[in-house]
Order: sequence, then C-alpha cells, then structure tokens
Amino acid sequence: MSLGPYASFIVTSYAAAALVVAILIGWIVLDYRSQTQRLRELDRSGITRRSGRSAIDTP
Amino acid sequence: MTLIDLANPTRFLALTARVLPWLAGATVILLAVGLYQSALAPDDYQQGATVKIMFIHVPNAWLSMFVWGVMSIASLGTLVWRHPLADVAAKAAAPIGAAFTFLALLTGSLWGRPMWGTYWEWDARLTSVLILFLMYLGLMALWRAVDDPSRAARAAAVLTLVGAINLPIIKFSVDWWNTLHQPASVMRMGGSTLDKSFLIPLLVMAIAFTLLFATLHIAAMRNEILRRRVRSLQMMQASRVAFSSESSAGSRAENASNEAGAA
Amino acid sequence: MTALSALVRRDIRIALRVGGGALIGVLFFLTVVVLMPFAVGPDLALLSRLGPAILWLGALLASLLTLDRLFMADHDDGSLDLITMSRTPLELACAAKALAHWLAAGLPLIVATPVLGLLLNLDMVATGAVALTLLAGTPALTFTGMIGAALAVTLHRGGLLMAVLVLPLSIPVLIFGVAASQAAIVGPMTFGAPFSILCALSLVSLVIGPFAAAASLRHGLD
Amino acid sequence: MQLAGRGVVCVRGGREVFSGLDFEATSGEAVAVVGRNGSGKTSLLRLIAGLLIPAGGTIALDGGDAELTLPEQCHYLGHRDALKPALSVAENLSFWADFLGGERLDAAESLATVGLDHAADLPAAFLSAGQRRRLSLARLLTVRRPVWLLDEPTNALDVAGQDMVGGLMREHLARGGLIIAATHAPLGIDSRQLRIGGAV
Repeated sequence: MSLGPYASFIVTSYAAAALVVAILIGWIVLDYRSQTQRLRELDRSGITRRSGRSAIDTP
Repeated sequence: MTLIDLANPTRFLALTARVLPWLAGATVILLAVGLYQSALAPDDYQQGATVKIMFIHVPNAWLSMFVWGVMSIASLGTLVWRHPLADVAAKAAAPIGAAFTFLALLTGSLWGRPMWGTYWEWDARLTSVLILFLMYLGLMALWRAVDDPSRAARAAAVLTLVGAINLPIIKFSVDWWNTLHQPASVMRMGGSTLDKSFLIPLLVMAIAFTLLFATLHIAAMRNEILRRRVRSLQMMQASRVAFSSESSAGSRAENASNEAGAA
Repeated sequence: MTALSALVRRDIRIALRVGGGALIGVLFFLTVVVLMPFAVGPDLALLSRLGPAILWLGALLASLLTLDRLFMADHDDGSLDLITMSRTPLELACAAKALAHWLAAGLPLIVATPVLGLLLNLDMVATGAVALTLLAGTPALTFTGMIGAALAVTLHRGGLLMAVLVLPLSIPVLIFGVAASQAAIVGPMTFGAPFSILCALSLVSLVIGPFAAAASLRHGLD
Repeated sequence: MQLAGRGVVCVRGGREVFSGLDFEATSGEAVAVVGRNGSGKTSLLRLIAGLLIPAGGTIALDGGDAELTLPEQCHYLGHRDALKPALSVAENLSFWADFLGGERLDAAESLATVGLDHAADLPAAFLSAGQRRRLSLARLLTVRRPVWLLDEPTNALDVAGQDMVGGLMREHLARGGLIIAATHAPLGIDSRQLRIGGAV
C-alpha cells in the first residue's frame, strides 16, 4: 500500500481521528470514575436515595 | 422492552450495563474490518491516495448531521412527550456530535489542501458544516451556563429544534451566497457514481462510526444520569447538615422544605 | 502577595467552572470572525487582506463582551465591599482581577487565532504576526475595558452603555495592533515601530487602568 | 480600645439621613443600633466600614493597630453574603481567609462551629439562606478582626442559629472585641442601645 505524495495528509487525518476518539473515550471513562467515586463517598457518609437503595446500582 | 421501560433511569442503567460491552465489541470489529478494507481500496484515478481520507471524512460528516438528528428527536422527547431521559440523551450527545463535526472539518481541510491547494475554502458545504460546528459549541455553552440541568433542558431543546429547522435554510442560503460570488471554482465531490471498491469500505466505516457513536452516547448518558444523582444527593446532604445542627431547636419546617426542594 | 494570588486563583476558577463565561468569549470570537466572510464575500484574496482587521475586531468585541461583569458580579454579592475594606490596596486588587480575566478570557482568544487565520486564508507569517500583536495588545484592551467595567458598577448600568464608553478608548490599540500586523504582512512600514507603540500602550494601560478603576469604584460606593 | 464617632452626618442621594450623631463603644462592649426603617442603621455601619464617606464629623478607633486604618480592622457582615455559588463552601471560606490576611484560625474548625463542616466540599449554590449566613459568620471566626460590624446578624437564621450567633458575639466580646450591630430583633446579649432617627 503506497500513499503517494500526500501520505502525510492521510496519516494526519487518521491520527487526528484516532486522537479525538481516544480523547472522547478517555473523557467518558474518567467522568464515569469520578461520578461513581462521588456516589460511593456520599453512600459512605450515609446519604441514600429516598427509595433506600444504595446510590450505586451498577458495579 | 419499550420506550416506557427505558424511562426509569435505574432500569436504563441496568440494561445498558449489559448492552454496552456487546456494542463496544461490535464497534471494534466493524472498525477493524472497515480500516482493513479502506487500506486495501485502490487509489482513485483523479484523487490518488488522498481518497483514503474520504473513508474517515464521510462517516464523520454523516455523523455530524445524524447526531443533530438524534438530538432533535430527544428535544421533541423533552418538549412533547416529557420523556425523563430525553434531555439526558440530548445533553450527552452534544459534545460527541461536536467532536465528530470537528473531525469532519479537519479531515475535509486535510483533503482539501492537496486537492484545492488550500486548507480552507468558503465552499458552501464546508461553510455550512462550520456553522453546524458553531451551533454545537453554542449548545454546549448553553448546557454549561446553567447549573440546574432541568432548567437548561427546555432552552436547549428549543434551540436544537430551531437549529434543525434552520440548518437546511442556512445550507440553502450559503449555497446561494457562495454561487453568487464564486461560481466556477467550487469542486464537487458527488456527481460521479462511486465504484464498488470505494463504496463497500465507505459503508462499513459509516456503520462502524455510527456504532461508535451509539456506544459513546450510551456511556455518556449513563455518566449524565450518575451526575444528576450525585447532584440531588449533594443537595440532600446540604439540607441534612442543617437538620442535624438545627433539629434541636425545632426548625423542622425549614428542613422539610429544603428536602422537598432537593427531591 | 497571598491575597492577590488568592484573588487571581478565585476569579480564574469561577470563570472556568460551570456558569463561568470564559469560554463563551472564545465562542463569540469564533462566531464573529466566521460571520465576516458572509458580509464581505468568500474572495480569498480580499479575506487575507482584511484578515488582521477582522481578527482584531473580533478579539476587541469578545474581550469587551466578557468584561461586562468583571466588577458587577462582585458588587452584586457584596464581595466588592470586603475587597474595598481589606488591607490590599484597591488598585492592586483591580489589577489582579483584570489579570485573572485576561488569563481566563484573553489568552484563549490568542490560542484560537491560528485556526481562524486558516479560515481567513492568512499564511503562517501573517497568523503569527496577528497572534503576536494580540498577545501584546489584549492586555491593553482588558485594562482599559476595566475602567468601563468599574463605571458600570458606579452607574448601575452595564451592557451597551459600557461598550459605548470603552470602545473609543480602545481605538489607539486597534490602530497600532492592525498596523503592526499589516506591516508584517505587506509592509511598507517595519513591524517594529507600530508594535513597540502597541507594547507601550499596553504598559501605560497596565498603570492607568487599575488606578482609574479603583478611583471610580471608590467614588461609586454606596 | 475605643471606637468613637463625633457629630457624624450622613447624606445619601441628596437626603440627609442623620446628622450630629455621637456614639462610642469600648473593648468588650456591644452597641445595638436601633431605629425604624430608613433611619440609617445600615448607613452608619457602612460609614464605619469606610464604604460611605461621612458628610461631616469624624469616626476614629483609639488603641487599635496604629499601622492599620479603621476599615482594615473591621469585619463587615452585610445583607449580601459575598459568596460565590460556583465555589465550594471550603473554597469560599479559604479564599476570604487568604485575601483578608492577618491572624487566622483553622477554617475547618470555624466551619464546625457554625455547623457546616459536613458541607465543606459542596458547592455554595446548594446552601439555603440560613446556611449561607452561617458560612458568612465562619469568615468572621476564621479571620481575626477586633471590630465586628453586623447588619441584622440573625437574619434568615432559626432559633438555634440565633443562639449560636449570641454565643459567638459573647466570645468575641470576652476576647476584648467590639461589636456594632444594626438590629430589629433583640440582640440576645447585653448591649448598649444607640437609637437613631428619632422615635420608632
């Protein structure tokens, strides 16, 4: 597979797409961690939802 | 399973926890297949190897509009059906849509540099995507500007729907504006029927990216649900502190109203 | 120094948190600049000639827009009373607030400039020149705009009145900012002369702005 | 330490609010400023705090820190809370402690005193009006100032909160502090009354 004279443009496109998608995934994963962490802290300090269930329904 | 079943955030979380790994797996497999096929695709007689940028540009361009469509339906859900997860869906989709639109613009201009000799051309299509990108950013700014998500939801829903109606008009007027000033130099992508060797990888990539969006969107919706849960629990915590320190003096009325506000 | 750095850190934190306005300024800048080609037409040669002027106007309007609430928010919640009473001279506190505003709302404009330069068909040299002049000139915009923000508190009127008061004050900055960038792109003047005047304007405003703002705030106490 | 005003004249918006006002307060003493609405209670506090300029007369503090002006030795607790909803409770308090400077107490301790220690990491936006008032009071405890100027200090507070404010004021007076408070309700501590603006 040869990319011809414009290889750098093609590689940059794919790299940029990979980077942006990686940032999106990273943001979502980190966000999930921080929210569950906060819920766990709230749970530990005895704040529960009205239904009485634990705030974290999913592990 | 119906849409009503999904209305319960707890059930949504439980359901998506099971669906999400499968969705992510399917995305990875399809992306791998799509990338393999686009690597094998022949060069275009006119565009040369730069046609490979299309395999990533077109799915992103498709998603930039598709995500706005998803957000519009979610906005209808907020305004008309008052579906409790609709504004969660709309809010979670906006940053992802903005990211895909950004990629569409970026890969478009990286394709344009070798083809047109310039990174940016005030071409009708590019320009309307740029406006779409700005509208995504404006929507995200609106969500960020208001602390209370349920208050921001209606404003954002109205803006999304107005955008959905307005985008074709903007596109049309930009077309008109552009041809008025610069008739000849606009190069068009369409027109020629695509060869199968391009069409199949393009389709696979488009489906893969749509699946990628679905995965990211559901994950982001889960985060948003959890964020709201944290928020309401924190408000309960704030009023509970008052309860423990003030209950001795018999100020239960104030606390009761606080908790009602938090709930 | 702890007092001033605490003030700077607080203002930046508020600007970047949910509800803060720092990033909306950049978005406004983007939008204004993107609108310009629709007004003048998509002629790339014309756009690259007008580019520096468009970028400067966009930055001017964006920094003005976000300056509106510089003192108003602190006045409304009573923070300004405590700042006035404190052992930190009001002039220094004003300067710290303006610095925080520039860091949170001015710097992002300069970061966004290369992208917009691309849209306006500016080459590398021209984009660099505009970014450099903005880097030297936006502090002047912030520190003169601060006077207007202080007057807005005194007069209990923000928004358009402030724009009318401040825009004439920023004319010199605009002239030398655009002149320096044009000089770098087409000549015939050297870049150095207007650029050093621009830097001088910034330095002068760094001194005058805090004093004028503090004086205006003191007289507006009630 | 003695705070004294002689012949103080207050003019606001072209209207003379009060004139020829004399008052004094010594260490360990609280003065309750009373009077009907519009008689200038808040204006008097703001005059002492240096936030208004008197149209006549003098206000001076004898025996304080000679290097500091009167406003720099005052705490002013006004109607507005000087809180930023975007910042957390602890961030709000530590900002004022850093900015105001001087001798300071542990922030966590004063939050516990006003009953907000559990809410330290929550955004101030979640607080109720009474809790915001408590957070403002925590500022008075964290940063030491000899003169407290309190404008309706028990506003928005429940009975327990009012008792707490009473306790804090007594403690401040015992430490040799000085309090000027504008109030409609009884202050809850032994205080001298300063009536302005004629009969209620």
